[in-house]
Amino acid sequence: MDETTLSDAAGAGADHVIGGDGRTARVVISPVEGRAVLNLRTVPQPGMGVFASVLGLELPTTAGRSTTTADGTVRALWTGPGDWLIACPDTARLSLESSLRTVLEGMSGALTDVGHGFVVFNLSGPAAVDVLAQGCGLDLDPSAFSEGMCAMTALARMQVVVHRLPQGDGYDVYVARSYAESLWHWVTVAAMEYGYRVRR
Amino acid sequence: MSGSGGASNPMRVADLGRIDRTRTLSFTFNGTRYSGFEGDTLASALLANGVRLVGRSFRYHRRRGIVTAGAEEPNALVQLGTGARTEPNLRAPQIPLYDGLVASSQNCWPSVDFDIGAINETLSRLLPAGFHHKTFMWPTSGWLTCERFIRRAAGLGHAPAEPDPDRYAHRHAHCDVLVCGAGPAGLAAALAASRAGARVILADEGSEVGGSLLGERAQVNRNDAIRWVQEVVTELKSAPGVRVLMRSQVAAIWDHGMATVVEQIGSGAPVPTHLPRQRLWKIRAREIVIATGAIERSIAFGDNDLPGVMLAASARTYLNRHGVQPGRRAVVFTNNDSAYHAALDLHRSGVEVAAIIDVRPEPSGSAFDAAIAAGIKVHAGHGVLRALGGTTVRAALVAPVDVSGRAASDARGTAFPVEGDVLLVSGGWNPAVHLWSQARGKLKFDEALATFVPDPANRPPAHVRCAGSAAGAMQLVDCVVQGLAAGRAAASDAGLRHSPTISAPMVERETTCPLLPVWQVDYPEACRYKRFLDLQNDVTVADVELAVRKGYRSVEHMMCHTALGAGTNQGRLPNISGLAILAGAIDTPIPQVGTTTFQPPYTPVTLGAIAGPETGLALDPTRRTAMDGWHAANGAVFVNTGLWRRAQFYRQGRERDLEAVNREVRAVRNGVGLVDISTLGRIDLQGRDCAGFLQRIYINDFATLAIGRCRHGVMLREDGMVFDDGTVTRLGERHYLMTTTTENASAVMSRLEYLLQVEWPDLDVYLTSVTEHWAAMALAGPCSRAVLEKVADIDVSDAALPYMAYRECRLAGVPARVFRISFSGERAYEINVPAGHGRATWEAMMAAGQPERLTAYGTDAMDVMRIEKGHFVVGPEANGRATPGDLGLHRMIRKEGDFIGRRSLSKPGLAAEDRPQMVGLVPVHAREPIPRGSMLVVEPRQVTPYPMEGFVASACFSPTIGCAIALALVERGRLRKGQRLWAMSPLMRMSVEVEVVDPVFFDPAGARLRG
Amino acid sequence: MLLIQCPFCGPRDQVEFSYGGDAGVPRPADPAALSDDKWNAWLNERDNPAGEHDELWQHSMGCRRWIGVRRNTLSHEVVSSWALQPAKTA
Amino acid sequence: MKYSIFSLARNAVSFHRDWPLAWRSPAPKSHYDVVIIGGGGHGLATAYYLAKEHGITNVAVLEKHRIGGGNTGCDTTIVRSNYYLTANARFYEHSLRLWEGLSQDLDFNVMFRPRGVLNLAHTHADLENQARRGNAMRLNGIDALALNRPEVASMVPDLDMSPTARHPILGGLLQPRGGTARHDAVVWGYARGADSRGVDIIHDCEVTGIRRDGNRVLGVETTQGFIGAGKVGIAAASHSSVVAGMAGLRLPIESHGLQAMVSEPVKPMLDAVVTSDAVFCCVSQSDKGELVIDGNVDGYNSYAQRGNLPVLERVVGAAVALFPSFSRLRLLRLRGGVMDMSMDGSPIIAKTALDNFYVNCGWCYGGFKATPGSGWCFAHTIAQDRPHELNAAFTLDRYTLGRAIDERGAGPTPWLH
Ligand SMILES: Cc1cc2nc3c(=O)[nH]c(=O)nc-3n(C[C@H](O)[C@H](O)[C@H](O)COP(=O)(O)OP(=O)(O)OC[C@H]3O[C@@H](n4cnc5c(N)ncnc54)[C@H](O)[C@@H]3O)c2cc1C
Ligand SMILES: NC(=O)c1ccc[n+]([C@@H]2O[C@H](COP(=O)([O-])OP(=O)(O)OC[C@H]3O[C@@H](n4cnc5c(N)ncnc54)[C@H](O)[C@@H]3O)[C@@H](O)[C@H]2O)c1
Ligand SMILES: Cc1cc2nc3c(=O)[nH]c(=O)nc-3n(C[C@H](O)[C@H](O)[C@H](O)COP(=O)(O)O)c2cc1C
Ligand SMILES: [Zn+2]
Repeated sequence: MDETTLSDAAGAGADHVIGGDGRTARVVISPVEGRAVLNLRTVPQPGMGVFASVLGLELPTTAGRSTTTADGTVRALWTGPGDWLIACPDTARLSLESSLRTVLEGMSGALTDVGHGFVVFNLSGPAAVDVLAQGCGLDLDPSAFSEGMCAMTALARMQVVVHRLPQGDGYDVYVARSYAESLWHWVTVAAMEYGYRVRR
Repeated sequence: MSGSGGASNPMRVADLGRIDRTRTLSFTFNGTRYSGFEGDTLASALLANGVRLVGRSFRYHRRRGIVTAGAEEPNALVQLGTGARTEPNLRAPQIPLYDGLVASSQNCWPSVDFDIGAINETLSRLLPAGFHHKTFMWPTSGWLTCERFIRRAAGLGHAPAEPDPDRYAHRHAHCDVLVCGAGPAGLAAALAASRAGARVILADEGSEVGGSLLGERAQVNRNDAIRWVQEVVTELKSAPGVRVLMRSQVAAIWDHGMATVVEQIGSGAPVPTHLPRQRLWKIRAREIVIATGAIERSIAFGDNDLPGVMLAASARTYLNRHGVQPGRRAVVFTNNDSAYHAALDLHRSGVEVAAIIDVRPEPSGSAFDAAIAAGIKVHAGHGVLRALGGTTVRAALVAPVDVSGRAASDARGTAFPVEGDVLLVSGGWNPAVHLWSQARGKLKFDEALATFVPDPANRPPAHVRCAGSAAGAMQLVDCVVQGLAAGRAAASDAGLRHSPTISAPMVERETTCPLLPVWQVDYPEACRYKRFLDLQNDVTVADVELAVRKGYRSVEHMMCHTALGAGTNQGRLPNISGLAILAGAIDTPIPQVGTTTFQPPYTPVTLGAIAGPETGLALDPTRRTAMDGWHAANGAVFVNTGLWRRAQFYRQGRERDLEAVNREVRAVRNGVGLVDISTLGRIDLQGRDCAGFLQRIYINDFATLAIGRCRHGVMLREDGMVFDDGTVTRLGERHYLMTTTTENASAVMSRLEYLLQVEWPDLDVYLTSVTEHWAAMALAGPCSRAVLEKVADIDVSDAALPYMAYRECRLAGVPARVFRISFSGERAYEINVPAGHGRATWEAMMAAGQPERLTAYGTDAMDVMRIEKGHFVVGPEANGRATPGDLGLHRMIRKEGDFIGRRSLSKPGLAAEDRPQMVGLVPVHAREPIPRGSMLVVEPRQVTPYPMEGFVASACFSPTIGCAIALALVERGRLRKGQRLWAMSPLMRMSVEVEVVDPVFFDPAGARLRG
Repeated sequence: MLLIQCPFCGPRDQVEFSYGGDAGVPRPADPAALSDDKWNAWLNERDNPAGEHDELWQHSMGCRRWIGVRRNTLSHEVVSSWALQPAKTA
Repeated sequence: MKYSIFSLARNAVSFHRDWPLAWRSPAPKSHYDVVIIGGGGHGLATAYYLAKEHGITNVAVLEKHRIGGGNTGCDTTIVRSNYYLTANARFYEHSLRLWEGLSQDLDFNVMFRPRGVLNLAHTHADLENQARRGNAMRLNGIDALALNRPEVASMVPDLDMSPTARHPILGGLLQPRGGTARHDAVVWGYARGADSRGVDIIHDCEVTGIRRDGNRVLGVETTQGFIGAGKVGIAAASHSSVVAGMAGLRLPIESHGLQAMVSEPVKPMLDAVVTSDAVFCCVSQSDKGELVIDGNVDGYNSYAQRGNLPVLERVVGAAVALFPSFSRLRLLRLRGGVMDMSMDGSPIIAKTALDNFYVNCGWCYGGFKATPGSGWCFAHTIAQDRPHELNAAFTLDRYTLGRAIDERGAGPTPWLH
């Protein structure tokens, strides 16, 4: 058996239920397209407030927190002290990048486009958390990993960012592009017992 | 109650047991069909069918029957299932019965009834413990021959011959309190913790909660104890933070509250394909309560392994839980109260209890009184000398014994047989302390129980406590009270402040009579009969005594020497008896002799469950580049480099490997080629101090690197050996891009982060790995510029983009970075595009390059070309033992300033003149190959050991030069140019005469690079 | 499996970390000034106590910070962990 | 009493009541010519060869618990000499030759069986490295064979030979003379041999201090009192740093946990030792039928003698990937050892900065096979106060001088060796 490729699986698995009782999909896997990701790094220094006005959101400073703009399009994920992933629609990247660069000028910090380095997919449905818990050692209990939280961690021994979306939209999983097919394969195997569906 | 169970289940009692009599299951054992019921185990179903003989012992191949009702079973190990799903060594009491089950006995041939191996028994006096160390030494070959036979006799069941068709899952979970065992103590603990608001996981290996209550007839709140069990379970299951895992054994407790639990999925029959067969839970608990109960032990007497000799509590469990009578007429032998309960239950179910043989001179207490009241005969102060019978127990030979279990010297005269077809034994109870020990809890000796119990004063660092029989409480009332207390304390230690009041249920306390620690019945002729301690490994009292005589006096030596406790039940039954007998033999109190420590797992766990999904193809993730799909579709043969798969070469038609590689090399040298180099590590550096930082980590100079320029750099380890190499490009005033080798990408990143964070935190440098963001390819060959021109939107003339320069542009409409860097020695351009565009860009290039016959090439061709150019690579040449000097990089080293590894270069060994140096080799006779991996010597015909002058690091056929070439490391190599050596490969039976030449075989002036 | 408290991210499984060895050997400021013996002592000789040990770990699957951890090599108990510097960069 | 089938038969008649002690349990004397710290295989072998080869019999082996209870008691017992670097190759080959005659020499069957040690190659780079190693071995006079895919498949039928496996098997390097032995038998054999030549083996005697007078060691403080010594040798493996520390020495050693996994016994199915460096796994089947598996060190300093889950999962995953039919077999127990990892992965058998104080350590996961050679060389070094030619390279100052013997090329990062 070869590993299911992302494109195969996304095509073949679309809209019919695999595994489980064959009828109900307790997990829905959806590849996320068109998301740009910037890595912003700074150290605490005067003038940090400007970021909020440029981004339209307050950069989270507590471990594991994320913030979102009012319209929900731009997200800032805490991935380390002074280290954020800024996710936005691809179309918004250039302007965001250049305004952030302007802010960073003269500051200690760095901004790097890392978006093509990630493949993102969303896991939703009642058993989504059970899929993640098969390979992730974080305490994903809703009480411990509430909506809006994120973590850079290991899933099936691969480095990922897990972001629990607000409003019950499940989990966004960011994985390094070269690992994406292996992780996709792992996820589909893990989701077999609950029954899953792929949504394009 | 009557004992008639119908023709098919002759030993079944009509109205007892927790089996579902409406669901008959049919199964096969040793080829014979039997039936049982839902709720049976294989063991209970066999007993119900009157099957006594289930296996043969390991060493002597003696007949053996079922002894216990649990994980401690030493004898009834069976081979379950057939074909790819067969499993060896399963314990019959732990196999839930299912329809269509097929099982057979192990370790016997041709059959369990007639077993050739039983001849070992006749030889048994020659085969005492440790016999193999004393024999088979002369002649020297003797051992090897004998070993082959010993080996054939080894093992128990057989392994499947095919890959496992089933799947195994892993699962993480977190909780405040993990409760191991769902007997009365565990249930009480889980209840108390749950009421305190804790997140609780309760795991039990059984298929039903209740623990030993399921096999007893206890009362709680003046009602059947099972009622209370059900109330508790109902409450637990409805509590929000509680998870109850059944058929789930806590297999191990690791560091920091991590426990692994193996869950059996399904009822034992093969599971549907969407389900895993077993699931390994990895539970991180703040607090752990061990309530795993206690295990009954035996007493050694002559021929105590006859089928029909069984532990008393196990017989009781079979009766009460499975509705199976272990025999028609029972003889009970004990040193404590618990066997009285078994006798009473049997008596009530219609089994005739011939007598209770009690070594205690004056038994008393409520159980004793009840037995007398029931009219059961009790022989106090007596012991069983021997079990009598041929193939199964017929009677017990009984005689008076003293308080140490010794019969008088005239025992033969006073002994009398007590007839019975089953002999039930109880030697007391051992708390199941395995998990406590695994967690590094200490034990203490409890004189009253005559065994080791957890020492609460010596709790392990992982937050673990014991409750119930596992902690040494043998009365139900104490188990429940301890359980409640443990659950409450665990919740509180886990940080839950809420402390509920729970009233303990009403349980009556028994009056008891203390146990008399008797381990064996000794009598003058005892040595004539085997008195077994370890039934699985056939270790007898005499073996232990012999080990002691030979000086194996520490417990571990005795156990290693005799193999006591080394069976698949890990000495659950015999360890303490063995210890006691050892203690007796060396006249030392038991606690001073010590105990053995239990290592994980609790009982054997399948390798499949441990491996989980991360095995087979998923043992390691496979990293694929953005162009991987193109390679696969275009004949690529892949090769693993670290986790990556890379195209080694592309096969056209029926080309052989080397033909393909040669074609690719020629295409690059004469035209143009394209290679996927996405796997190289790429690190983005930003900040004020990048230049200074680069200066400290590379041996060469980076202070002078101008914006838009690239430079090759070499890094060392602190011990002076070459660590990695790559290029650095200055993208902007404070912005650099570094590449690393594929294999070292993460090691370099981690090392640089270390230096910046720990050693030089004052430097303003930010590192970001951008390996994944960029797809990278190199366009190489004399016609490369012609191809590039067609796709790039900038001027790529040599004036605008000279050798070692860098430009940004759009390529086929995609933003790209172009670096004029070469590894092949040809005019070449490294091109990076955002990975999402990698494949499209690659395809656009291939299309644009069609007129120039642009050829995709793989790692093999790249390797050939770099050898032709004399470039070292990390691995063959830079093998972790090579200094920059060895690799001919001495001129690259900066004159001034420190860098990582510089200090080590002046150590005498690294500065020595006789170090190996990188040189080129060509065969003296041009048509000969240079064998890969050959060693270099001066003179090919000598006697071993040969003095070796060096080794061939990389060798290939060079289509450019037209002969074999090689890079080699040779002692004082640079001084030996023109000399001849022999490249020897005894493995390939080849020795080839070679000449030492300059390592750069092709275009030494580098004219082609610049175009 | 060890549970290591990352001072930045909180408690995480050992598999998210990579080990960096003895924390007690900062790189000499001027290696050239050291004798061969002193350099060797820095390069090769390590604290290797049977007991509490100060060591370096990198939270490599998480925030990628190098951290200090005091851990007992006999019991594996993690006594404490700390950020190494008010690390400005990387 | 000489051990043989005849002595067995004679004793059988007397119900085995008359076997003599395998070794005595004497109380320590106040002074010995040589005190060896550590009663593992190495310490006992050293004492044995001191007596046998050098006539030094006034020797004590001090063991803090019981002999053979350290690494020697929990390892996977693989014996081989398939080394690339000449210093290692010659030393381990000497050791292997001693193994080949050890049962006769000791009059104790140590159950050494040359079943062959097969190192798998999964990549072209592996094949090339193996070729280099095999050729170097052959030129050093050591047996080695390169196997191709079909040869590997027929030698070990249960291997997954699929070309599309995650780590496909391309071939292997076989040392036919490599094999396994019984660890407790080695310990007991050396103990009995040393004891019969007058060596005192002292159990439950932990060395707690080393008494010095300037550059001389006078003796050792122990839990059984002070014991004077003309010379002191350390063979304390995992505790080398701790013991050397008592004499004020720092060693280039770190202690790291390594676990061995033992399965339930099954009928014979694997008649070779199979190892793979690419997936870090080593599998063999014991005479009892147990599969014995080990892999990489746990990766952090540890004296805990306990296994670790992530490494267990990884090593078992690798074993099942190599042998897919093993997945339904069951792990019976884990044994945790503590390895004395040196900075270059090669051992130290050497004099120290103190006059009469010697060390033997740095065995990484390869010290069992070295037991006879190590004892032999260490005895020579102690008796003659200079190393034998075979251990001349295994000095302490090789690190200072830049003459590390780094088989793996991993540099001074002990847990990578
Ligand atoms: C899981 C595992 C697998 C292995 N597999 C192999 C293999 O396949 N092949 C191979 O060749 N090698 C293998 N090894 C390595 C091998 O076991 C060891 O290198 C070798 O056995 C070490 O022997 P030793 O005598 O030096 O040490 P040990 O047997 O550890 O003996 C040292 C002794 O010193 C004692 N001691 C320590 N401190 C003191 C003190 N203060 N006072 C008194 N006594 C003290 C200890 O109690 C111990 O008994 C393996 C090791 C492990 C853990
Ligand atoms: N009459 C006697 O002398 C005597 C002796 C011992 C026990 N008992 C009785 O036995 C009962 C003891 O109660 P208890 O709650 O302490 O123990 P228990 O034996 O009732 O329950 C222990 C439970 O733990 C489970 N278990 C054991 N090891 C496990 C593991 N590793 N993983 C998962 N589950 C595991 C078992 O399946 C069982 O269900 C009391 O009723 C007591 O009176 C009586
Ligand atoms: C000095 C040098 C060393 C390199 N080492 C490696 C290496 O070890 N492995 C690798 O895959 N690529 C390596 N490269 C990668 C090259 O950047 C890339 O393969 C090359 O540019 C291909 O183009 P070429 O064959 O035309 O030179 C190296 C490049 C240079 C200049
Ligand atoms: Zn962190």
